[in-house]
Amino acid sequence: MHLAISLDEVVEMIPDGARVMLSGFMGVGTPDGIVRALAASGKKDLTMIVNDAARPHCGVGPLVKAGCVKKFIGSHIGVNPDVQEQMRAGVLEVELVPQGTLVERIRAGGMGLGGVLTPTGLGTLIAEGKPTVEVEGKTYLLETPLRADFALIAARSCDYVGNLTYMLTATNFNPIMALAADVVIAEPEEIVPVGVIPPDSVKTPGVLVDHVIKRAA
Amino acid sequence: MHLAISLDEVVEMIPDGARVMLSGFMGVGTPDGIVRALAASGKKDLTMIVNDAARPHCGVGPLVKAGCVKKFIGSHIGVNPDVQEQMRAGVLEVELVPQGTLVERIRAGGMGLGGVLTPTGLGTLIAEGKPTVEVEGKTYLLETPLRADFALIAARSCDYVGNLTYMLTATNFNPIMALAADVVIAEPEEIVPVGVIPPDSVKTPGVLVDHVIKRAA
Amino acid sequence: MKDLIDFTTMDPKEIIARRVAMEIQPKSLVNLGIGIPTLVSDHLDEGMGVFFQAENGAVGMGHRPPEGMTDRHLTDAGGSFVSAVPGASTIDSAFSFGLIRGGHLDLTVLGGLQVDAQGHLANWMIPGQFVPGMGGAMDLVTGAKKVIVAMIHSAKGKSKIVQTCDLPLTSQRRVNLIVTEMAVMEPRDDGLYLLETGPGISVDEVVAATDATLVIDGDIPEMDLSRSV
Amino acid sequence: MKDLIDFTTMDPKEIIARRVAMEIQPKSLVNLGIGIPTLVSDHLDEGMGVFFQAENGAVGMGHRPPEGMTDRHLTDAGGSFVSAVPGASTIDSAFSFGLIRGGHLDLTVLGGLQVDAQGHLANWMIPGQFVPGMGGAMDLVTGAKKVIVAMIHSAKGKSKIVQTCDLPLTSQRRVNLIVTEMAVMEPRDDGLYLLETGPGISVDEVVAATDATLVIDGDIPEMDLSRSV
Repeated sequence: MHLAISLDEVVEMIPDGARVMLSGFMGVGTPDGIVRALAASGKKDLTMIVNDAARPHCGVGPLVKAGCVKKFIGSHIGVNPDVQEQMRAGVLEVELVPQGTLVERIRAGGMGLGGVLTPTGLGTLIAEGKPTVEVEGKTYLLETPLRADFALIAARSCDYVGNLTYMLTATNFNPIMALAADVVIAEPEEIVPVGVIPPDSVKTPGVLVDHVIKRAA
Repeated sequence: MHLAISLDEVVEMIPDGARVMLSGFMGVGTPDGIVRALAASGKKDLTMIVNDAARPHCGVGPLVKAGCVKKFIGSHIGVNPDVQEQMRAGVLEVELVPQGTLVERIRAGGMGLGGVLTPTGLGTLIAEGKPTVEVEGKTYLLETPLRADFALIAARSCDYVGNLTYMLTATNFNPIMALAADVVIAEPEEIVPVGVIPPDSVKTPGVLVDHVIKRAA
Repeated sequence: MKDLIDFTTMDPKEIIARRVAMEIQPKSLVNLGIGIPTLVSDHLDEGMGVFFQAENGAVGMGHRPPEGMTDRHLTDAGGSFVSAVPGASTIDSAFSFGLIRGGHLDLTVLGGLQVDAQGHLANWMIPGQFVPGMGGAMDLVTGAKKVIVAMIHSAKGKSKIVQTCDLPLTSQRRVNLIVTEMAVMEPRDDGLYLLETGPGISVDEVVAATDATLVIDGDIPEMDLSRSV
Repeated sequence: MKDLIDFTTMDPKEIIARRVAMEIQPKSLVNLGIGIPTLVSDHLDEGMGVFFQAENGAVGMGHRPPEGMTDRHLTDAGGSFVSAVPGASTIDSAFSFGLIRGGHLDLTVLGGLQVDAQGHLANWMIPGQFVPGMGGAMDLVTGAKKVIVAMIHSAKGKSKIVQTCDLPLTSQRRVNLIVTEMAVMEPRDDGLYLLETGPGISVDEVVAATDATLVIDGDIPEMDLSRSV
């Protein structure tokens, strides 16, 4: 059985300067309760690994707005003016990674693979300074695995073993990030008794999940 | 809508000498109807990519027994005496691949990645003649992607869009092999109307499936 | 009744969307980018069995549902509400990009900042000005079987079709077709071919509006937008 | 009542399984190989919350169900029927080996053909005689947080604990513990340490039955199999 913890305990657990994966796609499938609690707590110098910068009010947006983020690693920042502004002001470092490369690097980090060999990015700015590997006559970019201290993910249902399900396009990066961090914290929409989620419906086995957020009293 | 075809049509479609992925784990999750039909047809010189040689009566067993297989690429052959015997007699070539490497090579072939960087096999016979790649101070074996002309897979449910579900440990290699062949043929236990399988329950989207085996009349 | 439509007064974006729709094959898997590409699906017959895919894991997206019937768990890659067509499925991001990178996607339609005579697309940053990021575009252009760039011919009076991109490239892969409201162009080994002109547009007008050398081989027809798709 | 069991007459395989069971931590994720390792789960209290995983994608396997209640879709890595414990899940082979290779597996218990003083395991082929193949063993030994080899000390009168393996290795990784019916041994930087002897077995008997140099540091206790797990 996994320990259900409060948002206050999550805030206490994550130190300034932590390297954090945050799930979601344009804010869909992001653990919003955790994001709000962290933003309110005034964390500093976080490195956030997240698909996109979403908008100021959703996804990683509230953390950026609150000045908690030192570095952003992700694929898209086009609709978050805060990110554009902080980047130009030099207070936010942005590392852009093609989306398919980003998710595969996280998967590699979580699944014990040494990296990703992808054609994506070859011949572009993204390839600069990176090694290439030739396999059977084709050239690929070698991209390194990504891991984090914490993965903060959102789930539809969770049981007390920690088994998770996701719903529709709110799935996105959640099951992949659940593989690739030292501590995985899930914010489910509901917690159900053990045995209620059929084995074939589990998208993240509970053995990967360290903590789940308590139900509101 | 995908074309539902008969076993006879499958037999006609697959030529002698074809390179074929066959799903299943010790015969669990193998499309047995297709295997029996191919074995009965007397195919020759097939290269079979399959997790294990199972036993003579299940998995790839009937194809080996019928002398259809020229080369076996897989991870385990310990409980199929036919394979041991044909291998010793020099009529069956066996290429052993660690199971985790096998499935990841198939995934790479299906997902457009240039190969697999794995620690598995380093310092063993498996590493002989293979390049290694150093990433962030660690050494990995570079294993090449695997693809096939045909993937023959087994499903629990299928709709006429070709969406597939699998059941429990009969899942195994099925969803991965569905990615990595020019022609994917699924043998489902049941065919259900389109819309009956919820989007989150689909394990292989129909866009990956070329043909499904017709219901028996 | 189609004959009665005057395409020369049609909204330029609709001209582009309608022309791109004619390229879509029945039963294919298609990814439409944000902006003009999104409009393409309005011009398709639902009976064609086309499945629309989005980077965020939707396979089989349908139109935005009526007010009150949306769900925050079902969106497109821009975060807008969509519906699921019968036979839809939802997959995680690794699987989604496996479809894209692995050659399972029949067609992607993307907007562009620049395309050049070699067929190279630039659509993810304007150095020193605006950096939206590539999102899934680099994987889409690299991995899709066919890539169509759909965009307005010029921006702020400047041609977006150039001899060589000066903006950072999205991929080294040559796109298959470029569709604007003024022209359909195809980059080939020996140059950028003008295949069709827009409604009421002359070849000379296209040439004048284009900052790349166009190959003009024989008579160039006007887009036939009356064709049913 | 445990005191009344005479462990010196216990089946050697059960001695090994019982001793290995004492190494298993509550709530851990464990993979048990075919043969003796499979017996380990019989010696565990179900209240410990241990999840048993198999290469074929089962997470949370339970015992074989009664006759008539088996299902051909739910098996272990040997193809034998199993049940699903509450909270079980099933995953595909790529995910399964992601758990194994990615360091998510707390412990794997495997049989062996040979283990040497450096802690190297050989368990997948006897050249010229029998080639079962490695199955998932190479990934398991390379990726699991802890590896225990569980096997009978000798085969056909020959020690399976050797100075240097002459059979092909399964991994270059040093296993953590070797448990036989005669001894518990731990390979360390400076040699193969004898930690415990089997029930009724003397240190001299272990040394005589072992084809590897054992480090014997102080008094060596006998396995305490009466300890509750």
